[in-house]
Amino acid sequence: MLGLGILKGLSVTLQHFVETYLSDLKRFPHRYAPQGRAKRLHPTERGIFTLQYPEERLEMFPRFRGALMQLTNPETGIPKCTGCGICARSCPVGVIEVVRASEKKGGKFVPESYTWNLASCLFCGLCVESCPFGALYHTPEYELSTYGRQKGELIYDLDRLLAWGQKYAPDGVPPVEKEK
Amino acid sequence: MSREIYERLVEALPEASFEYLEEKDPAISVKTDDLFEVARYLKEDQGFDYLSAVTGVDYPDRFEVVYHLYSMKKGTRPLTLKVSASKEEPEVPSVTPIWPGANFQEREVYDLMGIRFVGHPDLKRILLWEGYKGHPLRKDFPLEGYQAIGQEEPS
Amino acid sequence: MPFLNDLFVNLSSWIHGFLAHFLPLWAADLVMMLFTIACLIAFAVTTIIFINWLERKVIGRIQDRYGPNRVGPLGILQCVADMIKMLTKEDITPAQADRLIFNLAPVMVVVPTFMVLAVIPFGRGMVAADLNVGFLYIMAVSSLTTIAILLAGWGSRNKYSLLGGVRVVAQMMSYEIPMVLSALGAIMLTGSLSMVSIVAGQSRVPFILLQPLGFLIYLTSAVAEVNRAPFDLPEAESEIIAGYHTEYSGIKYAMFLLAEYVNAFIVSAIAATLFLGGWQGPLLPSYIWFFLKAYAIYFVLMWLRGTLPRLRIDQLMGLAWRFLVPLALVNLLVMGLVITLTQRKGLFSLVLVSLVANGLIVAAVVIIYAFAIWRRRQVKVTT
Amino acid sequence: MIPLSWYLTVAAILFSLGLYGALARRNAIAILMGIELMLNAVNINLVAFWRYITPQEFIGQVFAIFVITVAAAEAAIGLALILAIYRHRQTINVEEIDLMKW
Amino acid sequence: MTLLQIAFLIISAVTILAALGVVVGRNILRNALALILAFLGVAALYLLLEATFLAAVQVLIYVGAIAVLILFAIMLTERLMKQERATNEQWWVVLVASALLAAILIFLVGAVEWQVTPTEIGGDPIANLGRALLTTYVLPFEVASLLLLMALVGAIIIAREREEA
Amino acid sequence: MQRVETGLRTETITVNMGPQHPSTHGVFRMIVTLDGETIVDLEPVMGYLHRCQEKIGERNTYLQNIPYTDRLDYICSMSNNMAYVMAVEKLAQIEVPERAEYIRIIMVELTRIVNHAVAIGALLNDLGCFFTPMLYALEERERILDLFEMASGSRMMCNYMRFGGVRYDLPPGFMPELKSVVAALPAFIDEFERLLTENEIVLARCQNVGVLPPDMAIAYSCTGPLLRASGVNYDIRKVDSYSIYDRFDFDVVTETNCDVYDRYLVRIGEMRQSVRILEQALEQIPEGEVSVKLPRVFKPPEGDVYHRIESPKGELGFYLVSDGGTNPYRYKIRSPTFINLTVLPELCKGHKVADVVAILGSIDIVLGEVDR
Repeated sequence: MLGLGILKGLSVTLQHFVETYLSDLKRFPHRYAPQGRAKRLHPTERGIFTLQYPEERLEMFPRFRGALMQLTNPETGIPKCTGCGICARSCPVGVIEVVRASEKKGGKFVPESYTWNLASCLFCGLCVESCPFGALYHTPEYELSTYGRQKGELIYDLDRLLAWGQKYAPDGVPPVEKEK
Repeated sequence: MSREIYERLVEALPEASFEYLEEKDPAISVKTDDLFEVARYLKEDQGFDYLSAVTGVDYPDRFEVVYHLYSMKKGTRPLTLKVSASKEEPEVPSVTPIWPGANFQEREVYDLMGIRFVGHPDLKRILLWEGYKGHPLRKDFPLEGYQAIGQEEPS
Repeated sequence: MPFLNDLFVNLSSWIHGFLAHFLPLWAADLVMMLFTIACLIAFAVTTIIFINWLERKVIGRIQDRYGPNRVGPLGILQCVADMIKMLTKEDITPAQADRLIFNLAPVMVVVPTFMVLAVIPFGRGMVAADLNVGFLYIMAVSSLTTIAILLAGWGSRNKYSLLGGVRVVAQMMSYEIPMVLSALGAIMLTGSLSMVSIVAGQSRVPFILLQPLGFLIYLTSAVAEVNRAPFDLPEAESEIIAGYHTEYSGIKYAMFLLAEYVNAFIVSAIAATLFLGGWQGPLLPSYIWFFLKAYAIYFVLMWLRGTLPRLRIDQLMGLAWRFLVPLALVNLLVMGLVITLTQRKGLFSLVLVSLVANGLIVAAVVIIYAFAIWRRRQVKVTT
Repeated sequence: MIPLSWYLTVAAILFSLGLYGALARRNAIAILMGIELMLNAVNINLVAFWRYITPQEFIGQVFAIFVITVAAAEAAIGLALILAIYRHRQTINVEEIDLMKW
Repeated sequence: MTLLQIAFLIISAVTILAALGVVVGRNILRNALALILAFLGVAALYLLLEATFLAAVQVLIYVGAIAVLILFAIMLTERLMKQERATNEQWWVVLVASALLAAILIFLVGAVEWQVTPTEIGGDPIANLGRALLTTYVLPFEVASLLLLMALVGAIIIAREREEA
Repeated sequence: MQRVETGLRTETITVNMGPQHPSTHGVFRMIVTLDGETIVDLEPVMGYLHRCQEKIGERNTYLQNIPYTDRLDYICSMSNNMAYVMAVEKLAQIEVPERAEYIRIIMVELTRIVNHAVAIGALLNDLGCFFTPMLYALEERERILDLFEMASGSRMMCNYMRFGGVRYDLPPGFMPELKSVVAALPAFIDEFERLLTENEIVLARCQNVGVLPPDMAIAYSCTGPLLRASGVNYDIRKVDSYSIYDRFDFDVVTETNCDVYDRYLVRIGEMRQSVRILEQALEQIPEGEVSVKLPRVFKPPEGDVYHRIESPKGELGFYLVSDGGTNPYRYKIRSPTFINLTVLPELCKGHKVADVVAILGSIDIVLGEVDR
């Protein structure tokens, strides 16, 4: 009535305006979170909410569905994948192509080629869910954009997936399995 | 509950013929010609004032249009009404005059399934563009190949 | 301190004296005039860059974010980057557009903006031209903007542009009236239309203390006059895309942007001059006081923009004609009475009586409003 | 000092141009514009006479103001009429507006 | 030739050319733009005559209000923008008559010996003007305001759409 | 340009609002016939985002359809999941473990809060707020999306629910986080209300705009907040209680003025009710299994089934016909906003252009769901 509601609204925005400076003061003289490891503002805290992306990054949750990786058995050094193709069949859009090698390696089937087409992936995780050998997992990798879409950029081959497996699960156990 | 309605329907509309389908969701099957009368009866006398969904299904031998009805006042579970249409010339009376909310849904079924709703005020494609050939939700719609945009169909 | 206080005035007289050494007097005057104009234009361009940055910062803070912070320290160069981008963009003229009008409009919109700057006293003695019809000149010149915007909307041959143009005209013409009427209070108190005299008239007490109501009316209609939120209907992006400048791009679009921001600054500056005592103030140099006051009012504009949704066109017109114009008229009448009654009775009684009068007007408005609500309730109950 | 006759000459030319516009054009709005030009010419005369002949009395300026007032009123009414006619007849060509009643 | 005279010549040339643009040409919108220019030129002439208040009023009323009204009317009747002929059949008669009128007027202006009193304007011209308006000429002033009010009401009534019968 | 030739008195102009228009929330087009600024006629045109979801649904296996439901209404993927999963469970008669039911309800109610906050923010954007309410809403949404990401691995395309339960149990650290978020929600809603509810401009723009009388709302099959703002006390969670909603104590929010403002109020009220449900669910949630074991090749029995839930936008139903194979024979989505749009032309006639965007914003459409 008579502008009181407008004044109320203005008081809310002014409060936010002032509180951002207070939160700045709190972290003064640092502008960014230490080592770029930002945390989301706690629900009871007020102030600047945004993260300054390239300088600060959120840590991904273990379940985060990022790019795919192929695990290697740390004891034998052979990929856990057997090239059975269940992941390819479970994929709703068909971004995975697997060819099983004609010869066994170390007494077990191995894939000859394995390609994952990032360009049309839904990141639904059904492939990971369906893998009976625990060979396929998600990485926390999310900065996947590239300038091209030929092989090696948007289309990932086995080597690249295995390399990511080595990086994120060197002991053969992905972060998701460790969370408990 | 659907059983009750079915019995009342049989009583109230003796000329029409119904069939009671005992399935997971019990349904009442109606002949195409009787649909409009049945719909009117259901709305005006049985209080089914709310039409939730209109669905077309392409069975191998027939098209079927499924209506899900509720009564707002009584807060009942849905009543399912089914109507069959012939494969060659699928035509079903429109229920838009009874439930205006059927307008877009019937257009959608017409668009994707190719079932004509007789008596619909403005039956034209809704999701696909004017001049699109074919009805994609039919089972015989080709799953491969392209159709160039802008191919005008003489209407 | 006196050195700082009269820095710009001394500078200009020094340059003038320097020029007079080897130029005839009239030539020196002419050069000085051109120099002043160049200064004003440079000032306008810097102002838009600074104000744009400031506005984005403030609104960013209101929305719990930093605002521009990538280009340059604190993002201060963001607007320079934007400017460069805008100036290097392709200049498009729609095929259907009326070329002459389409290209003329952006120029026509910028020129009055620069012209208005000439009569604003930025500090003690810092005014390009002290016209004896100062305020009237401002109103007259800024009415040219209306035509320019109408032409922009018309010349684009775009229905959204046309709608935006029509809205601008309706809005700017309606809000000119309460704006002038409320400013007349200050003019009556001084007895002069000259901006310099108005500032001089406030040496003892700023006019906001004498007519807070007039100030509020002025501020409201000024916000509407420069198409700022919550009255930014001519460029309401959720309704008519970008209104009259939908079809403009590149440098022509930049001109509209420039005019818009500088106009917003100008109305803040005029409000500061008319009601807050202009450059008057203790301790600090006069021009700093002026900018402090002007930016304080500009902050209110930004704050409003960060908070409020916009009105609908009929509500906007209703606000002007049903509320602001009658209120401004009543305020003018009461102020006239107050001034006549308290003539030669001293400053204190003038302040007291005018505050009481303002309070009475507000009380009357509240009572009328409450009565209207009560009536509406009665009607509702009976039906 | 600019001679008074210069102003009067300019005013005379403006007036004649306005007269031509008012009498020769078919578009009602164009006719209105011609009339505005004529009024402006008159105003120049009024102000020039004030400045050169009676600078102490403000009669010339006062009447110029009245002329402007009348011009504003005339424009408002004229354009309202034009719009009303346009709405009924779909034309603002004065040659086609020849009925007393429509 | 003083600076003022040069300024006068430039301004009046622009004004007259603009006025010419108002009456010739087919595109009525361009005519209206020329009209605005002519109004501005007249305002500049007022400035030369030291009638600052009138100059401001000229811009405010003629450019800010009347020209906008005219532009608006043109836009609302936009379909007639491209008519084949801008003038009526008697245009050459009018042309001759106007030219004749202009010739006579200019001749008269040159023939008459004007009684010029080249004095300065005393005091504050705006204050004096205000005083004149509200004392000596208060009756015409009131009449003019009444006229404006009537014009306002009349314009609204005429332009308002009739209720459909 | 098309003119109404009957009266010759008024000149109407036809304006295309959309498909690329700032306030149509996506690629939606309205052919608006204007008389001045007043709407004479309005025709919605949609299909610019049509992706043949239903046809794809017939190609996919039942499981593969779950990620596709995420992409229907991409703001509320959890509730889309739930509607589809429950329809399949009804078809195959699968019992769901109790803990899974609670997890589902927590997720769906969080989704409701997200959706309503964003809907109000978007509505205010359409009304011309310079993003401030929208960004405040997004702040709260970020916190909730963090929870989703923690549990399911993705912020928006959750793909979390499975037939007979959910994909995984809640991760460690989820419950304390959820508790602090839920505890802070009332304060957020209060602040939102302080910012907007009494704001005169919001009142002026929203009250008595787009009035939808209750009988008309029913006739046009409106659902969700749109229906309840028209004073119809109809909430599927109460009327046709599914899952375990009968265990919670909450009210159905209705308003009586049927206008845009009441839709706003209903959304605010539902957010508060969702907080109530969440608080109760947090207390009651048991330990235990979260999913049942299903055969690797899942083939539900023959038959057809329709299941509906109260999604944040209204009644979301899935009609599935199974021929006993691995794929649905027919997969039909009854999307709430598509059907709510039927009433748009009726709501808009006689209002101003500016009201169209307000009305459209108050219907709260998501084009992914309208066009499917």
